[in-house]
Amino acid sequence: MTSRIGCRDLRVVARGRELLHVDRLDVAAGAVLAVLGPNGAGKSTLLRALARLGRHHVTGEVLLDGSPAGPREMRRAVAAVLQRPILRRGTVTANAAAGLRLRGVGRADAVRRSVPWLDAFGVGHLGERDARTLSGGEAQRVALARALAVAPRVLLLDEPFAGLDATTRTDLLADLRAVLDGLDTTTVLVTHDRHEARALATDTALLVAGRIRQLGPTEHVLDRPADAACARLVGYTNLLLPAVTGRLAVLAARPEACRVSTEHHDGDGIAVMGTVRRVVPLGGGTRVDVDTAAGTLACLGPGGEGLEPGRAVVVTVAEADVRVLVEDDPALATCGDPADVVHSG
Amino acid sequence: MTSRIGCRDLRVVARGRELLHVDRLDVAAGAVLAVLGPNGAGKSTLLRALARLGRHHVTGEVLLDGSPAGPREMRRAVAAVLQRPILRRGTVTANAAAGLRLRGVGRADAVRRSVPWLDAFGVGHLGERDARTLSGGEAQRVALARALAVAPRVLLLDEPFAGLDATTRTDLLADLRAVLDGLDTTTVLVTHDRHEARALATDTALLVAGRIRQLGPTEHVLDRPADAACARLVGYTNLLLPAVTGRLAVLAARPEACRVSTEHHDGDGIAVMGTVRRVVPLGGGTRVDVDTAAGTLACLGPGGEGLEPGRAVVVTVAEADVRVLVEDDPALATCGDPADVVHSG
Amino acid sequence: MDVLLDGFVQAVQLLLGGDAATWAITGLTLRISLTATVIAAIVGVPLGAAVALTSFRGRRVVLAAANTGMGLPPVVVGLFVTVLLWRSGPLGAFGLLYTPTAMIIAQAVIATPIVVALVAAAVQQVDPDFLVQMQGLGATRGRALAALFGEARLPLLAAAMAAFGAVVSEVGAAQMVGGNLAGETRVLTTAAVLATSRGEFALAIAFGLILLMIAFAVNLVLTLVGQRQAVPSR
Amino acid sequence: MDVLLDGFVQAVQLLLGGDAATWAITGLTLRISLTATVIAAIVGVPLGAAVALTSFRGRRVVLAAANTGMGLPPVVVGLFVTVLLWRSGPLGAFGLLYTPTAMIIAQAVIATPIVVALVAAAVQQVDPDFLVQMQGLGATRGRALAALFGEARLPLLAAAMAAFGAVVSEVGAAQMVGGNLAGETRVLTTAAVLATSRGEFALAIAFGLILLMIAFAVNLVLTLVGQRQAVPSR
Amino acid sequence: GSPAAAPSAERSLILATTTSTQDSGLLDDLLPAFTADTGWQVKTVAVGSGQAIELGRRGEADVLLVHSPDAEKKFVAEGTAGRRLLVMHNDFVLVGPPADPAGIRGTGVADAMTRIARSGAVFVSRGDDSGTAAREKALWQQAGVTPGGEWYQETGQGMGATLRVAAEKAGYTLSDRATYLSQSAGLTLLNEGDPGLLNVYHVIEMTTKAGNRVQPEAGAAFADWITGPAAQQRIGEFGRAQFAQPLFVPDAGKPEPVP
Ligand SMILES: Nc1ncnc2c1ncn2[C@@H]1O[C@H](COP(=O)(O)OP(=O)(O)OP(=O)(O)O)[C@@H](O)[C@H]1O
Ligand SMILES: Nc1ncnc2c1ncn2[C@@H]1O[C@H](COP(=O)(O)OP(=O)(O)OP(=O)(O)O)[C@@H](O)[C@H]1O
Ligand SMILES: [Mg+2]
Ligand SMILES: [Mg+2]
Repeated sequence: MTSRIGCRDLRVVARGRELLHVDRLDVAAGAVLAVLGPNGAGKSTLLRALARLGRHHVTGEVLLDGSPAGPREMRRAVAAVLQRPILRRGTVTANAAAGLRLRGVGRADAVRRSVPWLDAFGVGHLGERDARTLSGGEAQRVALARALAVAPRVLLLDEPFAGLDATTRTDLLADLRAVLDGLDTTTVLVTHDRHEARALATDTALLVAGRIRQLGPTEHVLDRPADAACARLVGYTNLLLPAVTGRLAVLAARPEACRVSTEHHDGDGIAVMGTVRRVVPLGGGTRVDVDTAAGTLACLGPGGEGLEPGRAVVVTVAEADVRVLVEDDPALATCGDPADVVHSG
Repeated sequence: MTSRIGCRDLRVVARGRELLHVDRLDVAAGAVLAVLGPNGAGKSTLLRALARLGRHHVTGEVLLDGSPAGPREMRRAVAAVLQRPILRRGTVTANAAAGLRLRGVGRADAVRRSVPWLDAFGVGHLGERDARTLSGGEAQRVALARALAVAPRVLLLDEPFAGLDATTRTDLLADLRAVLDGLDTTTVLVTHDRHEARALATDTALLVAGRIRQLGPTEHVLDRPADAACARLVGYTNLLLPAVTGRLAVLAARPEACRVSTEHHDGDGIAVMGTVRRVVPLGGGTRVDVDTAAGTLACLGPGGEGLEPGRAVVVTVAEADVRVLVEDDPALATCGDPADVVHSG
Repeated sequence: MDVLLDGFVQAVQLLLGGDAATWAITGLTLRISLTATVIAAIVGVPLGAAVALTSFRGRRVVLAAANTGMGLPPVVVGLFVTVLLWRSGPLGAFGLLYTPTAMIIAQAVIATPIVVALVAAAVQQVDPDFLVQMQGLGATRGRALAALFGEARLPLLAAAMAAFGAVVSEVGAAQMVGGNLAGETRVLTTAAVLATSRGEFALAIAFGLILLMIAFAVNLVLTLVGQRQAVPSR
Repeated sequence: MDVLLDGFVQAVQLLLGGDAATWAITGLTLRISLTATVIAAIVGVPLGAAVALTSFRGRRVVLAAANTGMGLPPVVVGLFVTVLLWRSGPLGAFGLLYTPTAMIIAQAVIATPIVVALVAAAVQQVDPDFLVQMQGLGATRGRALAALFGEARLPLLAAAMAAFGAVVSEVGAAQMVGGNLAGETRVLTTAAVLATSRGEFALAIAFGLILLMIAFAVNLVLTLVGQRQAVPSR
Repeated sequence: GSPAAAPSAERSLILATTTSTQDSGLLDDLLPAFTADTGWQVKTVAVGSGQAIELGRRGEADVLLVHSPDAEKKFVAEGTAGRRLLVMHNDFVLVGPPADPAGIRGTGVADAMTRIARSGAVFVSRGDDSGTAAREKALWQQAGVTPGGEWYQETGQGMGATLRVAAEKAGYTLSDRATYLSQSAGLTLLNEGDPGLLNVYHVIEMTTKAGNRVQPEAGAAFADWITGPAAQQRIGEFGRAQFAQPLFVPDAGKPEPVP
């Protein structure tokens, strides 16, 4: 399968700071690549750089169908949904049609082709409304409809479901998946939601501080983080250092997998000694932060009733719930860079 | 405990349409009320009406400490974080201090009091940056810091964690919970995330089409939806009507709890016959939509390999996973309205 | 005060009575000032947009010059253009002095800084991501800019009106480069000045009122054009 | 062309040579036009902001009037104010005609519609939720408005410059209500006109250049004030 | 006015006069002396003769200094004015392109006007009801010509501007000698000296009949002063240094000239 969109040695610099540096990225025709990363990692910057949008200083090449492409070619191929829904003055219908209108499609035709998308995103009944009176989620839906109506070869989505209510989100995930399967569209999806990545993306890239730290099939990336930063990103936020585990490698675990108890039960798994720093009751469960000899561990789960700060406790994790990390060596930071094209699912 | 903020017969009308009508709402001092609702339900409208902000036509009373309050009193008591982070031109530090500055605090003092909040939200290092160059999540954090620096008596948060990365979000939930426990602040939190509601809110209100449909302790509201709309909102999106279940009442179930099989195994629970409408593979599982005699059911889970559209199947749900709904009678729509004050946790 | 009333009555009489000279003067005024405004827009809109959207060298200088240029005294512009167009001047060969063309040139010079400064201010106020989003939907640079102008249509309208208002109402340059020749270069403002110097104050007021009607009509047309694809007021 | 060069030389000589009359005229020009601009701002900024932010009855009328009013011919305003201030006029008792006060009144009338129209356009362009967010942080209406003006400071600056530029450079009203009395109401524009009518073109150009310097200085001061708490350019 | 000017503002009069007296610089020479002699501050409103007389008629001026005899007589006859006194004269001249295509050099003025009209050469008129324009109209009348058409152009502007237009269009025009001397603009003096070209200035004092805020004593003071010996001498001297000839001839007390 060939690469639909990609880049080589892509660097974005603003005021002397390098915001992004991607050596190599390729996304195959029909594939969906999820990009996960902490706030400020450069996800939106990457999306804009790929579409050759915006005013930052960008060097390197963007590839479309394998050959370098300038802003003109990119603009013809791409439709982007920015992080904030940016609508024009005018009605919802006019906004939904704007993508096609901006590509030179006639007014009537553009409206005819975009209205079904408004319906698909559940805002068809708002057609005559002034776009500036929409609620946050409604505006986000209109922005999505506008981009999809274009039926672009490359779809760039920046946290497209952020403002949507949970139920719609679940439904849309399924709908969008079905739609994308039917279109010849390559999608790059920026998201903070691992479930979204899992549901939609064949492959996932973890972006940290402007660098792709890990890239591969979504299931693998989400379950087998390569280093500490990646682990943090996919929910393995507790780092268990050799100093406290006695193991050779650094281990990572999810807070949900860590149990706190006042006595040490010998058994399978890992046990770390520490003292309670704070206890935060969080509705469905309690979060207990435990200070250990090497950092603080967060434990999330039911129980934790008898605990108060200062109490000596043991944190236990089952062997199946820990992940072994490669050493967090900056030199290895780009180790996850892809050797070959991200494949369509 | 007395009501810190509340309202009586609050109505918001725009262009002849009633966007919101809340008969009665009271949130106690120190309590956190979560407001859940689909997009366009009127959540943001409610928040603004409570703070007496914005240009909509509002009638009814807003109560502060039990007595009717005008815009002036509300403004002194409230700090609001709107759905979109709206920052001023200027540096991040200036923005974080803006809340205090706008309340007449001197520049140096305002900066001194707001900088710790920038640190708390992980954007302390951006202090000198032009606020317009921030990433979406960074801007959201600055907006949060700005509001909390004010140490308001009433904190109104409109989807405050929407743009934040998952890890930060989890950490912030715990931090915020700890902070709020230490302050004499009443919080109204609009969110689409049930986990956020569970973690932070003592009580939860479900808002649908401008009306509060259910209000009570968070655990209860999330687990015992009163009617179909509420059920949909808290994830019980599959409605099982008497026509297909043979029961007297309408039942609701989560897609995750519904299993599809090709043969009918007699056993505990409910079984509904239908035909497969579509099969959508969603990373970690497969979503199968099944057409039944009374509506479509979504089933989410592993498996579903051998299914194709048109195939006759059976959807089964365990008895423990279904919820009984009161009849979805519009007259009962406000049945959930509170008799007494929402209590602090 | 009766002078003002007389002026109003006279304005109505002149227009409705079909006074040919008045209609000719009115027509010439419109033609000259609209042409000058259009020329100023052709030069000023791209420059103003460039100042707002790009960061070329000398951007600040252009902006400062435009802001300062809004204080360009018409009399001095008139003198300047006159000196250029004098027979002995560098452009004397064209014989443009005391023609409507000369007036258009002078008024375009007056209007251009106004357009540049106000367009820059208007465009600068639009969300910086607006252009990005439009291009992200596949718009060419031209189409994206058109969308941007549509978005900033209210302040752009105000800019156009400010420029047109400035030139249609000024008299210094019109007088000096046009010469106020009856039937050739006499426009409403110079006619009003002449009426004043003749002591016919009511007539002067009448010309002023006709001028205001023109300004109102242009404003109306611009507003209607601007609101063609507009939305209900917010 | 040498006239222009002469004008430049003469401008420098007049200013640096410390010609007292020139300095007095320059000072008077600044005083009158700045005062008029400030008055126009005091009237026009609230009105413009109200037009942009609230939806009172007659809002559209005010906006149309302001847009039209940008085309108010100074000559006619001058005549109007003159008629009001005439000894026989309603305000004749104050004896204001041919005083700087009369010039300030006329120039304020000219500048006010400019301020209203451009402020309305500027404020209308700010995110409608901006005010809401400021008030949601506890700002009183006044403080929220101040923040809003800070946000729209670039177009507001342009509005101020447009108003100042219009009045400082106009001559029709200044001439008519001021009378161009030497040492009393002579300002740079009327001095330039007098110089022109005396055929002293270089002197006229010199006055024009001094006027531009004034406009530039005011622009500079406004820009610096505006950028006091400003950010690096985007 | 500034605080310093405030006390004398009590004693300030409004003089409505024609642009020629101001543009030539004569008033700048005379008025300080008048103020020094009488204590009256003068607010000079330099406008066309038509406007000056209109201002007098409305009582907006205390005294007029104008040069449009026919209009003046009509105005005085209305009865609101006081004395009308002869102050000075200079003369009008016919100027035109050096080539003189109409051949008016040395002819009588009526003849000259007819020749210009016949030749089709451009004639630029002020057309602004000023004294000059009024005189020009009278000259056409005397010559029996009704001006109009392509060759006859009206500027509606002051003398200086009209001279410049005439120069630019290579046309003829009628100018007062003072303005022509200061702004010849490339035109040649072609015809002068005819009695019909006399340009006579009168001072007219206004009375309260024109308006109750008129200050008759101020008007009288100015009229008396400018027709007095000191002022007359100044008038006779004015311009001698710069142009080697006086621009105005003092006439106070002499009989009315008959044009
Ligand atoms: N002009 C600029 N100067 C300096 N830094 C900038 C500039 N513009 C953006 N940045 C920084 O670049 C980083 C990457 O920004 P970007 O918007 O790509 O983040 P992101 O990964 O999309 O974050 P989020 O999840 O919050 O949306 C951020 O830290 C941002 O503050
Ligand atoms: N001026 C208006 N005219 C008509 N309808 C309006 C107006 N302003 C808002 N609305 C509608 O009111 C409803 C409530 O809006 P609101 O912003 O409160 O929704 P919300 O619950 O916050 O939704 P979201 O989850 O998308 O933020 C929306 O359907 C919106 O379109
Ligand atoms: Mg982003
Ligand atoms: Mg909302």
